[in-house]
Amino acid sequence: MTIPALTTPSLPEEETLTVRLGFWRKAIAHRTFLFSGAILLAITLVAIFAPMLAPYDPYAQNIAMRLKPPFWHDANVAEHLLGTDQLGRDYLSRLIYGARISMTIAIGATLMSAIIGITLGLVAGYFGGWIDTAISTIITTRLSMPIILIALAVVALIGPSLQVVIVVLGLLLWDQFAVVTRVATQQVAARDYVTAARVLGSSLAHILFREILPNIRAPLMVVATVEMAHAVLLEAALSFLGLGVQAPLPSWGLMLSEAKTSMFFSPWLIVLPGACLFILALAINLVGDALRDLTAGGRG
Amino acid sequence: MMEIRKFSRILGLCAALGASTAMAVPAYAGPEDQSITLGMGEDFPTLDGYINTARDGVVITMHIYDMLIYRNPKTFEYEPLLATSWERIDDRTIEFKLREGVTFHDGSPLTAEDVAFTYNYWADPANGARSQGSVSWIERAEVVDDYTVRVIAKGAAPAALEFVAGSLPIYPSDYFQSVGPEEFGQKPIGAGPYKVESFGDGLVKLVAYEGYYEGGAKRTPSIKTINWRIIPDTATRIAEVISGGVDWVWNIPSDQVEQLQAVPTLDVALASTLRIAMVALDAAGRTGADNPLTDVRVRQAVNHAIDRETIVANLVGGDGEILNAPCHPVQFGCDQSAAVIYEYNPEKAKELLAEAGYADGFSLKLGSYRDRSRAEAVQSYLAAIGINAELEMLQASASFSSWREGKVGAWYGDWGSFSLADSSASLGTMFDGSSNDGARDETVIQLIKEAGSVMDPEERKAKYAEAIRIITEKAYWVPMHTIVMGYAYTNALDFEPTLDELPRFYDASWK
Amino acid sequence: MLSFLLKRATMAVVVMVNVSIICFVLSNVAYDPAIGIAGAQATDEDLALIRQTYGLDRPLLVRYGEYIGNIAQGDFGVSYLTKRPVLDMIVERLPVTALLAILSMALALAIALPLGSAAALWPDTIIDRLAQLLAVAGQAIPNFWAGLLLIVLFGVQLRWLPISGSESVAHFVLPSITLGTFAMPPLIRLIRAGMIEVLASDYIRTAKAMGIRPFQITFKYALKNAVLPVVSLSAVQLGFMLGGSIVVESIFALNGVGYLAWQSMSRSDMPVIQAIVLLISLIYIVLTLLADLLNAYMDPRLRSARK
Amino acid sequence: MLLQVRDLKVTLQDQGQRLRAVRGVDLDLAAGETLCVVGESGCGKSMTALALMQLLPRGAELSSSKLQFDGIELSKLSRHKLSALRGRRISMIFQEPMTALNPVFTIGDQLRAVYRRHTGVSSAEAQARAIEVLESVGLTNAELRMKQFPHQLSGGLRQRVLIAMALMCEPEMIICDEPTTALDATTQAQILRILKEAQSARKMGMLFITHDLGVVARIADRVAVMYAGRIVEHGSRAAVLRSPAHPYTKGLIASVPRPQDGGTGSKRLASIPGNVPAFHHEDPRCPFLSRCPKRMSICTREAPPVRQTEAGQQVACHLPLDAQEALTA
Repeated sequence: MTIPALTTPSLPEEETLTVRLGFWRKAIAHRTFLFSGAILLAITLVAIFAPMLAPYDPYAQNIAMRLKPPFWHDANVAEHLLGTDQLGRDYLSRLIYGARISMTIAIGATLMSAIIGITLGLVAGYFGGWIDTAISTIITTRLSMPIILIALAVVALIGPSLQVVIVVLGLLLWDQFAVVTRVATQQVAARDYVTAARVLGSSLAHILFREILPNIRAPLMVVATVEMAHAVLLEAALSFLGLGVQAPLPSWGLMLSEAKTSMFFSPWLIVLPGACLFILALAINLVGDALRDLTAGGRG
Repeated sequence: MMEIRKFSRILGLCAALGASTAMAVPAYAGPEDQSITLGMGEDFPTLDGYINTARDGVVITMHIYDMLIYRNPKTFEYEPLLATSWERIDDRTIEFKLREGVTFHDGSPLTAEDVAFTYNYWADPANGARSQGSVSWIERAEVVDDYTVRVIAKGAAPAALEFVAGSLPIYPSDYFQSVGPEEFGQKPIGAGPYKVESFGDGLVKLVAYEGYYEGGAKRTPSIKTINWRIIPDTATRIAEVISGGVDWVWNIPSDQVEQLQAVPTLDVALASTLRIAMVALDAAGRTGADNPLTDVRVRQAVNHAIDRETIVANLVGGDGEILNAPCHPVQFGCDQSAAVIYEYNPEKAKELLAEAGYADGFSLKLGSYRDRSRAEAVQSYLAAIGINAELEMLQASASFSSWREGKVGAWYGDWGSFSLADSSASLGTMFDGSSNDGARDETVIQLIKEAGSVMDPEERKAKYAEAIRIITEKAYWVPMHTIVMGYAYTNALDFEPTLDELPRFYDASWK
Repeated sequence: MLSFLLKRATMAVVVMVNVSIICFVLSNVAYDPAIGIAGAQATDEDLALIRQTYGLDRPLLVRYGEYIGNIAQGDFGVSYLTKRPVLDMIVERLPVTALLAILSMALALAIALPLGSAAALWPDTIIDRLAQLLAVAGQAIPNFWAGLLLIVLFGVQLRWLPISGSESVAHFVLPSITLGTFAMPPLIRLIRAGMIEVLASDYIRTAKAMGIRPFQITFKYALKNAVLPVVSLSAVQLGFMLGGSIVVESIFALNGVGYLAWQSMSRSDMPVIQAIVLLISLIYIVLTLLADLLNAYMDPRLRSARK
Repeated sequence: MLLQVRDLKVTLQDQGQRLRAVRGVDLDLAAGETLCVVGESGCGKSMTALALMQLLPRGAELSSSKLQFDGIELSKLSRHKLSALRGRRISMIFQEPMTALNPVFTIGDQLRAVYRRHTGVSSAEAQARAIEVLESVGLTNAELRMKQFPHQLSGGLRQRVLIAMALMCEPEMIICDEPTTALDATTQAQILRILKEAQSARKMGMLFITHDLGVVARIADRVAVMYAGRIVEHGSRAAVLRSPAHPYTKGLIASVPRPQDGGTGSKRLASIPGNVPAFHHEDPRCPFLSRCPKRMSICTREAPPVRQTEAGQQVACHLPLDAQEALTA
């Protein structure tokens, strides 16, 4: 049974078996980890404290103050640092609340897909036999269906909303978790201390979640970052196509779609949300790469 | 084994591909070869004028086919076209004298037999004419002689001539019968100024018909070829007109039109139209028998909640005006004074909601399509009084069918009345108990039926006024404003927008 | 070789069946087809009538069997909107999507192959940093945003390239750049890692010791080994691109399958959606199978060895 | 003199530290002569061979006062001239035949490519030449082998192909970096025989790197014993093997199990305590200092002088020459 060999991070003996405190000491020294981690932290804080940071209510419309340019344009308006959108809503506040939506969806979807993927991976890796074959078939089936198409079809049916997007993405982004967990479980399960635990009669759950899982935490962290970035961009694409987060919620993808008609004369309306998406996805990817360096010791 | 030569050739190919296409010239010429490229919004499944009755469909029908008579866009008077003269024999019969020597695009002569066949075929509802209102008045058409035909209506049909001029194109009977309706829609033959050269893949290519007759109301076209490109996305259409990819676009939101004025190569226009915008409310309870909108107080609250002045001033632009009755003031029988007027008063709206038992508000689905800014503005006004409106922006036809199928409680749509200057095309088709009708108020339906089948103008006006009073009193709608059509086209083009929202490219020419 | 093929083929069939089950469930359980068919103002009796005539009240399994039977004969049902057979609508638009996917893939490879190889040849130089930056940034760019920016820059301001429509190859330049950036990053990484590993291998050292010219070593001896895994990744990427085209085609108004999918989704025209999902998944499975075959053909070690 | 090497030094980048792998080596090789460089793994002998061919890994630094091959100063050659020389006048074969051939090209492709690169002849001529050389290294049905891929051949066969590849252009010198270590005993003997025949047929200079004294005994004309980056003793095979002067050479020879000792092999094998030191900075003193049983105080202070013994070999050691005892059991 060959699953398409995706780039599963390698598992040298010592590095992953005991993720020591040394990890953090090394992490701090890792330049990209520091840089991208800081950005990610900043965005998360902005998302959490959005109500405090946003100068205005992101939903308050002021139709008389429409399409005001940001501060770097000469015709800007002092009280709106980044100008206003087509309905006169403060663009800075909407971008800040947009961070909250992107982070909620990213974390929600990734958490959900992690739970699904890891459980499937653990069960498949640990039991093997026909269970493994069945789960591997499910994984391959999932891999052979393009995510964005399925997500759009399902959301179009059920009716788009924030919660639906999280659930749909959560149900689609688990394949990497399953693949990595399955391979890692198979390797770890063969080790003596796991057979020892089994001999001592500890329960299955104990073995899976207390023995095996802690030791494959490192590669899973890497997969989590990749899927988070994936979720951010997928939500934005769904919202851009009108089948993700619905108005008036300030999702960056939706803001891009709303600004499409006025992008020729007020280009900042599409540059700003797009840039936020790019920075968030880039930061998450860089953290992922750094983690991959620090844990699996793989080449950069 | 991969030779080095093979490998470098592949690399070279990719690079050449990239470079050679970088400086490509757009595929369509402009003034040089008397052709024009249009950026239109609606996708056509067919070119059959009786099926494709969406706005763009009515426009292209006018170019491919001719009707018996022609309504002058400025004076709204009827002028001869395929018919040189016509006469009302009695209440139900009109006789048309046809012009001789007129030929269809395939050269076959146009005779009374073609006219009769077309009317009789489409009068039969089983043949699936999309807007039944335009054909249901016809009982039958009879051939008197080769160039005389009589059209007999089922009853008094006051707006008959409006329909003959606006929505009844004449088809070649032999060709139509030989290929069948399906195929006819893909490869149509008409008697209009342009014939269809190709249709498919997002492009309809129309070429001027050399054999087009003289003396009719439509001039022989000076623009010889029309590349009718279908680009549904508004932003892409705007981009194409700015970059010269297309020469003419419409359906541009008004705030964009103001900004497009700054582009030196473009002329813009914000022309008022017969089109009326409204927030239709599901009074009949199609989205759910007990939904809040079935309560008149809730509907009145919605009327009070929306600040129509600000929307018209900022988002409609041009000479758009507020409407208080569900019809366009220019249309016969549309008496705005008969309507109950609801001033913008959110406090009163909240009181009414509380009175109706929805103090902490409720949520509903708001469908819309044409202009996202206006839709979100209405959404926020409703939110201000506690109504959580979930906005669903779709393509025009999808949004329209979501209203007809009762999937949305409120629908911020618009209705062009097929550019017919008679209330029967607005009031008459939106409150006649059909799928457009969100109220299904029996008395209103009855009033409209009577107003549509009596000849005396005073009596018709009285009945429409009564219908308007009931509709606005029961607040079945929130009549919003007239729609202003945004045009943008290269300043090398000589083009005049018209009130009936039917751009005539056979009248346009290159400067 | 044969049993390797057999095993892959059975796997492909099993996956196809799963995909068809998912598509069937998607369009018949989560959504009532009767409303779709009935369309405008359908009363309950109408719905009941339609369920009766279309046999929608029969048990799911029977209907699934019928559904598979139809597909086997190429009948994917009729679109609710245009009343035309779905397969014709898709086949009409397939060339546009296929051309877009292939051009984007060619573009991605045209950049990834030289850049990845260069990054491996001169590690820790600017080229290497550029390659890694492009890989990370490429993965982070939302491709619909890139599309809009390209339209504004190249289409509107510079007017070098047409913005929408699919008449000439020039119309595909901006869309394939947009879609290409989607596929390029993993390719750069794979080629770079592959080349680093191959360049450090014993047989490359032998070639150097035998005096083979550096150019031939890099682009013949090394690249042919490094490019092997790229073949299967490219197949996977081509499959994703067919899915990804939905976004790019709706931005550039390319009349392809992706755009048809988006239109039918906004009109919940189920038969079309279901057929597109099924077809794109089938194409994806066939592509992965082909990639394995190509891989086996190109890599002599697989050609004779049992997998 | 075919090859003259004076004061060859190679330093490697090892996780940021500079590891001195070769610390001043002198070598001479005459045409038709076989010089064996012998030493434990990690003493820098392979690095010396790679330095000669200038195939050092990325980041390694090479310096020498003289690196002459047939009068040409190799370290001054341009990349292009160097690659034109390799495979045509100096060839090299490596230890691991399993991975030394390109897996996705046939044997024929790889052999023809080397020959055509240096001679520019037609593919047919290269084909004929390849078959001729393959047969000369003892490969039966060379025609078939040409069409096969490396993975279809055994280790021994692949080593023969590599030797053939090295001999395609009749080089004047061949460097062999432990070519038989990865092979079983019988194949090892065949390969050694092929190399000796090829050498004598072409009067080729052969620099043979090995850790196996048995191989040295069989094929070496002269021997250089290397330890921790330096040559501690070199001279004729007879002199070095029968009357080793340097304590390390003695220890090395003593640790070879000898069948005639009591035959039961019950005696413990002699071994040199401690392990090979790594040098990160200049140290002129005797490299064997840390493990030498006969260490004297002077050894810890000064670099050992190079002296010549009666048997004729050169040895770098402070021990007075006459104090050499015969080999103790």
